[in-house]
Amino acid sequence: MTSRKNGLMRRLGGASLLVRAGLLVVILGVFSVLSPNFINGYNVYALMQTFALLGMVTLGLSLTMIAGEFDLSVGSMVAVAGLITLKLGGSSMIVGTLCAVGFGVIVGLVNAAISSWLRVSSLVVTVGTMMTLSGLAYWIGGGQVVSTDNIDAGMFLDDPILGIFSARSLLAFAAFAAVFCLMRFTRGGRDIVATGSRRQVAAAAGARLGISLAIVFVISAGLSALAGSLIAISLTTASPELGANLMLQAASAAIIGGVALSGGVGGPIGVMIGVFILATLNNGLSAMGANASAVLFANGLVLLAVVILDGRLARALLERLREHRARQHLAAAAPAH
Amino acid sequence: MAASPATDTGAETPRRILDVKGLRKAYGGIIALKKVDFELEPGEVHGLCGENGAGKSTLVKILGGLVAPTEGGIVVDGTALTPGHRTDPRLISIVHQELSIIPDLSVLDNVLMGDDRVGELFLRGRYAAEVRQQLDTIGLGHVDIDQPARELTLAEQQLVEITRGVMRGARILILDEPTATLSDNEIQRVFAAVRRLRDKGSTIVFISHRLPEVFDLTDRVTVFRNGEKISTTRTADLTTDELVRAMIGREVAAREQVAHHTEDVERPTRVRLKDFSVPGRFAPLDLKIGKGEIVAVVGQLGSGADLVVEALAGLRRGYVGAIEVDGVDVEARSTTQAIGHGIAYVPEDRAGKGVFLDATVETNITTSVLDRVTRFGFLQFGKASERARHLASLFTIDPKRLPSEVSHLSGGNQQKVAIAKAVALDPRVLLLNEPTRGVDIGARTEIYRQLQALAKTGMVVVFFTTDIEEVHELADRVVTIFRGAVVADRSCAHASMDDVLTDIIHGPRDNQERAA
Amino acid sequence: MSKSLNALLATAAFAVAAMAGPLATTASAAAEGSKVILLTVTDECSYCALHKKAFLEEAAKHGLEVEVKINNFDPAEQANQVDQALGERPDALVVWPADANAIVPSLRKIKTAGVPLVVTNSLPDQKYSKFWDAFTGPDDIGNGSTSAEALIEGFKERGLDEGNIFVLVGPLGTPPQIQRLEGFTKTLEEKAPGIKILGTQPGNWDQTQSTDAAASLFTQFGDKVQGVYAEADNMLAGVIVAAQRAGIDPKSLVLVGHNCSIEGVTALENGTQYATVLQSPIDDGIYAAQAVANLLDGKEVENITYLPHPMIKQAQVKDCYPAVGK
Amino acid sequence: MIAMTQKATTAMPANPSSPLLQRFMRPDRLQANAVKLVTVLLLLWGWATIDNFLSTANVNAILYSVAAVGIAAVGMAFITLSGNLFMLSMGATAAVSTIIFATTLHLGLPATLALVVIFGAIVGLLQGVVVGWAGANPIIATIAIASIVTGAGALYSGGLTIVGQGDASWLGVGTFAGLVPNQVVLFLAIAVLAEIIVERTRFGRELRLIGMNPSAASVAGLRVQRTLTIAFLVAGTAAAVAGALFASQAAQGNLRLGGGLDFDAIAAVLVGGVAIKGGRGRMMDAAFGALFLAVVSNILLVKGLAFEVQLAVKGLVVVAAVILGALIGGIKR
Repeated sequence: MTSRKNGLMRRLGGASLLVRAGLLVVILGVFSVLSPNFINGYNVYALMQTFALLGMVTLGLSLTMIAGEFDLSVGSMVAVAGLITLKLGGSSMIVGTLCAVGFGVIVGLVNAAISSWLRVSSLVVTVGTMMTLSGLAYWIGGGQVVSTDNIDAGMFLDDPILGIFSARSLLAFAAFAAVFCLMRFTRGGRDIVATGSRRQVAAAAGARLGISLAIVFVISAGLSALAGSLIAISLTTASPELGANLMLQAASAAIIGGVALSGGVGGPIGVMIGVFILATLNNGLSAMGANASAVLFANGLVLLAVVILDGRLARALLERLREHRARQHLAAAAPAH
Repeated sequence: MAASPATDTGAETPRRILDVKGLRKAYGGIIALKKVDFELEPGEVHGLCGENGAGKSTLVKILGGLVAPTEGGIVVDGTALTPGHRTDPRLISIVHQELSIIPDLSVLDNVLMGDDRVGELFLRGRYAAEVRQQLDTIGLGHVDIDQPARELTLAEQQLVEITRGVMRGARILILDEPTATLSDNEIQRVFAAVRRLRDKGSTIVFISHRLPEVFDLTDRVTVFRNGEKISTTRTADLTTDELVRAMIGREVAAREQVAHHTEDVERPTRVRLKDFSVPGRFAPLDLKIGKGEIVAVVGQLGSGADLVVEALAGLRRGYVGAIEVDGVDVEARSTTQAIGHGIAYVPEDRAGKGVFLDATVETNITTSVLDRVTRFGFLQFGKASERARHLASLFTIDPKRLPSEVSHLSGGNQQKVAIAKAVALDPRVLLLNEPTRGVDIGARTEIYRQLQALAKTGMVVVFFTTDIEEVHELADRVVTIFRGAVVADRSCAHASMDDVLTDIIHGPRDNQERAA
Repeated sequence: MSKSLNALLATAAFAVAAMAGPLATTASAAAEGSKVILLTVTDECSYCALHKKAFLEEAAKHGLEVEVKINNFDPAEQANQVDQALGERPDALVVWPADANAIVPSLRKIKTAGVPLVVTNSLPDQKYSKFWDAFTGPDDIGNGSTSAEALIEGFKERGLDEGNIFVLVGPLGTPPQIQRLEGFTKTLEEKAPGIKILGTQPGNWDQTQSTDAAASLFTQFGDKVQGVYAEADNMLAGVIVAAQRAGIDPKSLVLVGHNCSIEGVTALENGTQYATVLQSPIDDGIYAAQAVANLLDGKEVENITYLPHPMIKQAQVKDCYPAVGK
Repeated sequence: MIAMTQKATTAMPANPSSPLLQRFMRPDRLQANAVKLVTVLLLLWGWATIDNFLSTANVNAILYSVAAVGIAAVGMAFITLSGNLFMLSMGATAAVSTIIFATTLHLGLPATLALVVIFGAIVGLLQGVVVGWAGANPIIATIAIASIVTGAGALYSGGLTIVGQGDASWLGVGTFAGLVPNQVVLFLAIAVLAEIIVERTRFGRELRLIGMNPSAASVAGLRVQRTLTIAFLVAGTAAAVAGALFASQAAQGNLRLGGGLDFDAIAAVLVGGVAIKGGRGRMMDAAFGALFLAVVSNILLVKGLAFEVQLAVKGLVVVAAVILGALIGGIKR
């Protein structure tokens, strides 16, 4: 048993967090060696911009994973939200964004309702919503790419702040801060972890499953919607294709960030690091002129690797840990023979 | 002896923290509790004793509000409980045998789980000091409150759970076999904690099969048997033998004649275990089992007895030592491997592992022998159903039921299917884990008869059970395991069930001396 | 950890400096040996691949150092790549917009950074023309009208001056889809008012979708149509399959496609397709490279330069071979 | 949950009169049968409201659009039946198969098909190992494989449209006995074969049982990993064959071909009435599910609605199927 000192470190997620942070630093190092001025204002800014989109989506998705669920519909939600924003937000982008996020919240509630009341695996439910949404996306724009002349809104969101940040990326950071507080300082946050950790026991011990699921799915869909409308505004364009392979990246980032598909494990800080690791990888690869398919290939390998670790190895290690404890215990217990 | 000191003691102390009147619970036809009265004095540690199925756990469930009584009322410190509603943890809080710790939450979160003081805003700092202090008093001083519970040992988790009960400031704290899985010094730690609580004036109900502990800890003891309260007595006025007799009842001797046992003839050895053990769970044991012998492996929860059976079935790939069947060493690192060597297994968790509820009886019975009813990869339905029909008749399952789904059958019939499924392999060794848990009398006797018949054909039957009567009615021989070590190996023809039960709850002789 | 933090802070300051207005120096550097970054859409389409190839070869002729960044038709990704590219201080940028609308903010960003810019292939709304120094690429209105002329000739050859057709178009709302259709219908109305368009369905540059779409159109007007126009040859390939499946001989129809891509070449050679309009990725690439070279040499450059769009029938099909890498 | 079971019991038919109706209403077959019925009704409705809806041309159009998706759906059904939800790499596998098909067509159609099948088998096997043996989450694992396959395909083909040097018209537009398209014949053959395998072979029986209750399966000594691996192998192969069908249309390979295959197959499986929880449902259900969707799409198309509407409809249909399935599950409990 570890000593009582490192309380704060634990509260923030323990040693695994340090490992990941280290990994990120290493990757940054490698790329800045490979391509000369990899770490420069513009490029760090570019990283932050990637984070602004991928980060928000991953944050939401990771919450559902912590609760032992999975929201496959985040990608298509991004597209739909963008279209809603530009369609309804003709005059004011704020209105559009609000509509989009509102819609996201509704979808989240639907996901939660179906998967918690009918006890259907959320993977399945959200496959359905994912398809419905991507269809809806085409429907809203009549299959068209919707665009706006309001460049200034986008400029406001993307103009550099302190050179490397932008309104959009700062919003993403804010979202992470908010979720951090949710997980750390509210009963809901605790119930979410409990729900993902050992559902039946949690229920017996008085955790509120329904509410937990509602929270995670609403946040997941809501954040994806927000990310979607922001990106649409900054591109002055929304297309049904947008965010096509976001799901893949978000899932990878979350798992890299230490979230377990089995639920109960992981937190916003780790997720943030995970997102930056993935973003840096892709950014670095394309900085070195790798083409899209190579990047896709790389992402695939990364995800495959992490999902295998998540599946088998974790279980094996836990098993060994338990065996070990039991041994000690019996050593103390068993009468001499 | 089942006289009425209960009432006397009750009279002495007018004020009662718990008052249970005429409590009755019937599951369908089976009666789990018969008109039980039960009361607790404030600030006492009260032991509950009884065999499995005596009614203890039912009582606890009802007190916890997890089960609604058929009749009767419960009053805690003046407030009557509404039957069937989760009892306010500040009145009664229960620490169950199977832990309700959430591994991924911190110790602090686990302690505060279900604590109503925690509002929507959950500032851990506010409770840290209190939790810290409670942990220290209960002997978890070395544990970090922010540590994930999964990093703790079973014992520590057990203590965390007790702390949870304490934090809720429960008037009554019920500990349901809290020591079953703990080692001596850990147990002492728990006891110390319990005493401290008692001295602080809280009332504790302590359920255990380990009489030494009962005598060690409790002020009064209540004994249950077959759903009836037999007695409530001051622990001081009680000897081990009296207590055991109260638990087992008088008719043990009577039962002795009923069960006739195949006299232990010299049998050619069929199964031989050499230094067989699962490290950390049960110590190396040597065992010879003869052709056609029925052996019960018994022991209380956490003793490791059930693991002996599981390991033989190939569910503990990490076992060490040798298994020898018909003079040949065999490996059982996986169920498939075990089955390959003619070792069949019937698991305890029927719905979870034993049968395929959604499949038909016929399909179920033939699952283990698909290879024998397959030609060129295609199933031979005629052959399959013929086999199924045969086995069904062996276990008196109505052949008309063959095409219906197992989920539509009674528990008894489901168990028959589960066993038939294993027997279908016509194994050399048949292993059963709780052969008749939740099975009605009728089906039970049929199952026993069939198993004995199979044994006559030379099949070795080894089973684990927590039902002492089952040992008596089914086994030729009973091996008792206490905390991972064999303490007795008796032939049922000679041993009385008293002896067996004493083995189970006392463990090795020296323990028993300590108790007496 | 703190090490990288310092790095961040440093770069932040560095960046603030960098953002401070145009880098006048690069504007008038000679093409020879200057660094150009090409932001193109994808390798995963024949046209795009050939475009890139041609551009690189032509650029080499002018002694340009070219670095290529590719995204998967993902405007968001491309926006980031623009930031990335600006970070590398190139002497000029060549951008093939993943989306003609979505690129506009990035174009403005490039403008403010003062980097010379050539937009290639897809023309953003011309009201933003001040953001780029040169555009080179196809003239889709022209493309459309040429294909209309081809169709009319086809009808004439069959001795028809009136009849019915249907049209398969690209993803609705994308500039090429709109403009090609516009050019096509306008010319058709002017020169052959007798030919009516009975139906239009999107095929989204996708052969399978085009097959289904065409199938349904044949179901509706099977017996009434004498011709089909598809905004791309691969969509026309889908039309041909649908026709065969519907038991209609493709040769009996006047089929006009577009781009003279490999699908078109095969169909032209075996005579199932009547004509197409050559939009050569080679030209597209070369024009872009020349534009940027001239720009860097400080020569005068047209704000918009269109590619030629010759009509291709079986006789001229060889003209397409370079375009399809044959 | 309580609320649901109540709903369920009210939804329970008041003991159906005729045995036929009874068979139809059997909870575990209800959805599958309902879909078949609805399909027929749709066809009648289309015939009544849309002129030359049942013309050979349009019927062929429907049949062609069902063939590839149907084959993929049958493959997907193996995964769903085994309790591993879905395989999200089918689209990618199919797309890359089109490339392989086109590049090897000069060897002649049979050889090409053989190669494509081998490719699919390998990709499937890989996933079988990852999921069956390494115990990785099927959905995420298959997503990962999908992007690896696509990436590899793109790197190999340079993303170019590859034109096959050879004749694929037998598969592309050829018909059997001058009326049924060969693609459809192939689809039916595969569906029937799959049905037989699952219903009549030991493998099929084990697959179903594993889907019902994996832990019981392993206690009973069934060959869990082996069976799962084969299931994925079959699914991968099916995807590849679907790809071959796409490619054969114009003897061309392109990564954009067969994009939406995953969702179409999932939709078909779920609508057809194969239970998500695994263990329940037949191969033919998936096939009929595909037919149902094809008919719906065709009607939407012929009525002039573009494919984006179809996407939305498919999505809604899936959600509906999921809910219906859950409710019926409730009836059973």
